Amino acid sequence: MSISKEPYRPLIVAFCCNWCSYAGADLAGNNRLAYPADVKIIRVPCSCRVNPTFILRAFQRGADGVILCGCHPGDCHYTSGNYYTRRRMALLFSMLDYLGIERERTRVEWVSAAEGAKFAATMNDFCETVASLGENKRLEDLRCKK
Amino acid sequence: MQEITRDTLISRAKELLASGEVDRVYGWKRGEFCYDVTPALFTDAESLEKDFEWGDFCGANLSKYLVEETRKSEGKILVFMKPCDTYSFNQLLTEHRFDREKVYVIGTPCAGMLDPKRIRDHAESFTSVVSDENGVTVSTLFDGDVKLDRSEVMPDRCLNCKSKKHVAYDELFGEDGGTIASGRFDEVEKIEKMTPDERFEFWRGELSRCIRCNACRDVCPACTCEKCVFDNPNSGVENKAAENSFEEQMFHIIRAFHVAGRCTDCGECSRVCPQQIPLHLLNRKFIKDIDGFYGEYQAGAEVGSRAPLVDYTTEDIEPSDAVKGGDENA
Amino acid sequence: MQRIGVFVCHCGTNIAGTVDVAAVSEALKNEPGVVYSTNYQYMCSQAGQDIIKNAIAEHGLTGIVVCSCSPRMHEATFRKTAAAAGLNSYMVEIANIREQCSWVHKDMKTGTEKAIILGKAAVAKVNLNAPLTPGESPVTKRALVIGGGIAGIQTALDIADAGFPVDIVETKPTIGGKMAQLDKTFPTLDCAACILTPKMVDVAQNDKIRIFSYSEVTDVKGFVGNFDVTIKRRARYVKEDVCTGCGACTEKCPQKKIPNEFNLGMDNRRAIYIPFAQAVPKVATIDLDHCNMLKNGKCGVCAKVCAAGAIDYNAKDEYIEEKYGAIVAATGFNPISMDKFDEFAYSQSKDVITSLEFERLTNAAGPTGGKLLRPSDGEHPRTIVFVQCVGSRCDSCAQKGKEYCSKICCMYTAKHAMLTRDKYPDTDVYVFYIDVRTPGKNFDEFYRRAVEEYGVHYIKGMVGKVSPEGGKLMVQASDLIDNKQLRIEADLVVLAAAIEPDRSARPLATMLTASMDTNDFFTEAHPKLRPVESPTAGVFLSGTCQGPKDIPETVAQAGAAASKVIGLLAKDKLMGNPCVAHSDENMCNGCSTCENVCPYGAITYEEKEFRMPDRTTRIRRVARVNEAVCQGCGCCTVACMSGAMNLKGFKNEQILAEVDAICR
Amino acid sequence: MKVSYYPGCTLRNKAKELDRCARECAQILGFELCEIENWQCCGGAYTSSTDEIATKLSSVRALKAAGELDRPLITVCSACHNVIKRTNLAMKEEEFAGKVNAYMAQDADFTTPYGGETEVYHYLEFLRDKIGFDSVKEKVKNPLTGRKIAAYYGCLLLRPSKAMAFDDPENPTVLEDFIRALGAEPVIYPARNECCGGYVVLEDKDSAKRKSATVSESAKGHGADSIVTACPLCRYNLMKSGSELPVVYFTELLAEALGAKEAENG
Amino acid sequence: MADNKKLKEDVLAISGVNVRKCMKCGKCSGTCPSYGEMEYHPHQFVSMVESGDIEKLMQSESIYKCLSCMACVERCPRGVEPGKLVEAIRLISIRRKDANRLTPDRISELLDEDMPQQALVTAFRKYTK
Repeated sequence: MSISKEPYRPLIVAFCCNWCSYAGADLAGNNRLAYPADVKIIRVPCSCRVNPTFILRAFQRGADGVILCGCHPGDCHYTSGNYYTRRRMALLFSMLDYLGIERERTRVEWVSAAEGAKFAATMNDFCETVASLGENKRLEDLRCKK
Repeated sequence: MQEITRDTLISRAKELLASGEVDRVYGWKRGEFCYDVTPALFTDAESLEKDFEWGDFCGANLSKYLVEETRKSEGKILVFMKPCDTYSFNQLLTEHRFDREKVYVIGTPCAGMLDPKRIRDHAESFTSVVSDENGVTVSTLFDGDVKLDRSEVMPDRCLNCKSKKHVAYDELFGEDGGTIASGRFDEVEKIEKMTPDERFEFWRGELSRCIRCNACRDVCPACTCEKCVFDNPNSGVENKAAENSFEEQMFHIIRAFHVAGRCTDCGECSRVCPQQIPLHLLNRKFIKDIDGFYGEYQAGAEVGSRAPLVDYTTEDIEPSDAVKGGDENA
Repeated sequence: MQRIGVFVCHCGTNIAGTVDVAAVSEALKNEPGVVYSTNYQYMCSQAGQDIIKNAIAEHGLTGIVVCSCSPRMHEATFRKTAAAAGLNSYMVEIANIREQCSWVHKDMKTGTEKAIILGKAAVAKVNLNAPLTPGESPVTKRALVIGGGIAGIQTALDIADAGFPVDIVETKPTIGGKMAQLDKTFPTLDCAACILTPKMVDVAQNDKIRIFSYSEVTDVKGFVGNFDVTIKRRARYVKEDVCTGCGACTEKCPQKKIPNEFNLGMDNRRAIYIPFAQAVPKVATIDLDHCNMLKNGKCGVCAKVCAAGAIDYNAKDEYIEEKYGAIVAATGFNPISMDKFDEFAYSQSKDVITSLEFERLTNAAGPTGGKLLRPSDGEHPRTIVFVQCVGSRCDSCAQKGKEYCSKICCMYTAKHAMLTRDKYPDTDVYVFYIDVRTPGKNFDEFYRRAVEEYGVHYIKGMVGKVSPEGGKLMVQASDLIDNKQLRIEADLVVLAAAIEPDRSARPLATMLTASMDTNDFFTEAHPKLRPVESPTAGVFLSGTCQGPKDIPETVAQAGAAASKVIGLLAKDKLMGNPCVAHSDENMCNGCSTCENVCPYGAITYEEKEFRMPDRTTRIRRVARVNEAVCQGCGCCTVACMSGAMNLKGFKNEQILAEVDAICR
Repeated sequence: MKVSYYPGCTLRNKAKELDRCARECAQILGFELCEIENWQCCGGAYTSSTDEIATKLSSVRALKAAGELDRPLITVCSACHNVIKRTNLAMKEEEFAGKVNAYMAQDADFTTPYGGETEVYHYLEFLRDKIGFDSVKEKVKNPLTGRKIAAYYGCLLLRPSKAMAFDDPENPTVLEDFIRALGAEPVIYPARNECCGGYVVLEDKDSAKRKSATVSESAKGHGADSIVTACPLCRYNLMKSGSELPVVYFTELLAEALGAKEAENG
Repeated sequence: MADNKKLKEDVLAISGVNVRKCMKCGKCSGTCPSYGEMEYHPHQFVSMVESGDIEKLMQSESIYKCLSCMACVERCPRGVEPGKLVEAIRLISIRRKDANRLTPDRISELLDEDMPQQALVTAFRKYTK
């Protein structure tokens, strides 16, 4: 149990597709659009590379929120990857919700390479939402916590 | 109409063996107790006569065993299938898991299996069970015979039977039925209507009982991977020790996700769970969502159908909208 | 166990301003596998790269992590550095501590903490990296240029000049594009046709170039070096190889009242027509929508007068399939519709025109034979008002127009104003402007000449409303310098309509899987360093489909795109992306799930014999990935239940290691 | 078909014809204007300020009343229409609606909060989109053949177009189509969407006169023999503009063409 | 100065206008039907609010010359909506104590036989708080 006096900050894992959302995150950087350092980005070639296992693993290891960003439907660099992502995550998130896990901890957002501002706004909003939920207690595996 | 009995099946199996049409028979065999029935392979008439079982406890879905069995030789295998088993059979064919030519399917009728756990609720220490249209008669060690209504002792999956129709067979015994509008999603809806906290507590209660015996996986006709991720140290999810609840949730979420869109809702997972965890409620949630989001889909209804997770439309529901149902009504 | 080197870049103060780089390199020293960790001012500089190279040699590094700017910026640089030092390029991972850390966080403490975590994730990943070798694929030595305007023409000529065959696909019956409609060109005022039409002839005569006019691309498959393209050749009902372009049919056709799109509807053409005299190919085309013969079988005049026998009423659309190594998008632009700007009365008066219409009105081959006459009454206009920025520079919240500057309007308006004053000195010319933007060689001088030598009235202000009153146009406008509201009785109002990408660009981008910005301009691979390439390998950009630009810029970009295409086609083999899917046949179920989701058809199946532990053999169906076709999206890896399918460079284990490192 | 109707105060006094004809014609055209109970004056002008709640309450109450009957709300007067439609749009913004609903919760009969759900139509818009000018044309008994009528929109029907969503703000057509349906010839002139001077007439008669004179002269210059409008204030200003052109309400024209008066008399 | 800042904040808040969006094209002033009667013109409202020069606008008759015709709002290519600024400044002005433009005792002299009620209620709404 942490006893530090610093205000609670959530741990957010963001999976970003290389072609749109990762570039969108870079654009947010280029334009110096701030968002909380709670967000840690993992680059994947396409949102469809994200296995539900990765998301569950992040939660298991103590992430408080996981967000998945990809190209807008119809704009996938690989034509159709994000359409599969959309189905997979719709079902996965619905299942997590069914298991009583706060639905606000997971999100899919379509962010194009041109949407630096959207990326920053999305991250700000997601961080705020997750922060208001507090620590992820339902999903984390206590053994993995130091 | 000819009545279908154990003998009917055995004699037909013997014919097929004798003619050389098939060289093996997959069926069920009785164990120590009447309800203790397991899948079994028969290669001759003698063992069929001796051990072959057909009745209220032949719930085991035999389709999964074909994956391994068909690879063993070029010969053909006779297999008996209840309506629900044929869906799994088709699903495996869709996934190219075995060669259809190597299997001879006899469709058998099904009035619903019986659940030994439920019988025990009404009749302790039972020794034998006889059933007919009028009901179920259970003989017990100490209380004599107990008459029960069939619906009192059927497992959930049979109470909510989705289909009496055989979607695959070479030969059919008895008359074929149709699909049934069952209330199989009622329980899912009940859970959906709970508050998130109630849902979490419900599932924590259920899943914390898991001893991670893997029976659900081992029996599942959709779980036929050459190597299961849960047995693979490189998969990142391999972990057999049951040390806390989330580990179990993770296992069950991943397992349910792996069979999402492929699960035929045969209910074997819940049947074999020694801890009586209602695992079918996870699978049915996916089925319900798939039906709701992408249109009705029954895995295994036809060979070669495109599973919802390997398909898409450009207008699919967004994940954010997908979880808007079943709101927190706390 | 890897021997990993960590290199933390200051990027001047770009990173070091918000991240304690020394603390980062220090902290990462203790990560598993790390044997060396340092930081430096500019890692991408020669000196910085030398530090990496030396460390690889000195410490026997098997993997490196560079904590620096985005991998989209310098991943390739550091991969080359590693390769130069004998390390496999794919043993390099970048931790993006600039764009995704120092630039978006303000506080040194949080910035440093995050940079360390990102570094740890990269180290964790490199620990599981394996050397990768790119596969090779052949290159089809033929290029496709989509769009036959000046951009497409120049690109095609340059590619053909290097000896490679090129096909141009143009939707209109002739190549030439917008430039063919222009009168003079700024800032030199040479006539557009005089410099364009020789190039069109060059294209027609070049035996390396094929023109598919009246055609469109309907399908694109494949990948860089190996595109399979389907081109629809719309039936023009005239045999292209037989028609001599004599024009007899276009004079005899009884359908006379069809708005002539080449002159923007300011005069009429026939149902069978050649868009303009110098059209290439110079063959007639029958307009299906207006031809009586095609609609109800009653006419046939053109067939009767055609001496060459070129008319074919039974022609059908044809589809041809061709292979290409490279594709250039050159789909061009159009002026936007003036529907949402009717305060300028464009729909209410014929004498309110767009600048492109003005070009036709002053063009010797235009509807007035080059005489500047009012469309309403054919009178010579005495007062002309030009309005700039109509639909350009609009804020999105105004819900009309475009947010960007259309770039060419200031200069062409100066040209129009100057030419008008030159030819008709008795004409009063007003230009309402917000800013006059003239960056470009001899551009500002040109504009000044319009003001100083030709006496064009430039007024800083905007027109609020144009009212057609008694044959005149009452222009109500502001003069911001004099702080006055003006009312000018004009004869002609010319609107500098914003330009937008051609509508065909969006579906084309989808076919090419090339990305677009919110305005439907194609996105370049890098705005500064790779301006003529799309992020999609093998797809290049030429002309205004990438953004507004004038003719000199378009031609320069067209040549640049051509040189990139030539560079690609000159290769016999292409090194592929080694980060492709790979299936472990021991775990593969052969279930075809991966095959169903693969967008490239890169996965096939084979029956394979396996030896079992009991020495028997089993035949199983297993997946095989065609590495030349696989583009590495990884969709199959998630579809695969057993985990047999994995993605090199982004293996499950690697991503999980990153997750773990971040969540540690 | 029953629709809710908000007449507005001017229609009770100086603009009785506008109201009476609207009701009569509705009957002929097959819909019934059901006047909202206890409506209050809309205030005549929409205040665009973000901090004024009270000035919008009467509109919200009218909107809510129509909404509770699940009917669209129809207005005839341009000013009322402008105020009510813009208020309705503002009520779709959560923050603003929250404030207004909190205020309204003080009302004795307040039940549920209002969020901009009611559909608002101007009478003309309703004719165009719901009845259809073709149907209007079929019902015309006395076609206004030979009349050259200038449609005058003014500001309130059209602007701001984002809120009014009524017609092209720079080149509207609804009144012209209406005039055509009645058998007359519309006169298109550029000042038809210019301001008549509006409420400024109260203080500065000259200013208003200059504005309205521009309009009537433009109409006259383009050959109109009369001007049609939907707004009592526009009509007043145009009448005072010094032009002899008659100015009539659109409902009066409609009543004339449909023969509403005769129906009444006969 | 502090007062100016507060005033500017109020104007921006009440109007909901973002004056920074203005690109100084002057289309509002090219549009305005009351331009000739105004001391400060629509584009000046925007730039003067931006520079905090609001007191002058409040004192000017210009705020009573705006017809609220919304033509500037309609045509502004940047969505700045100058008409809303004028309205906000007028409101701030008349909300001050005893600053009503129109008082009931003046009504009888302003009215005539034909004037519709609408003119009166609108003027009150615009001129009086």
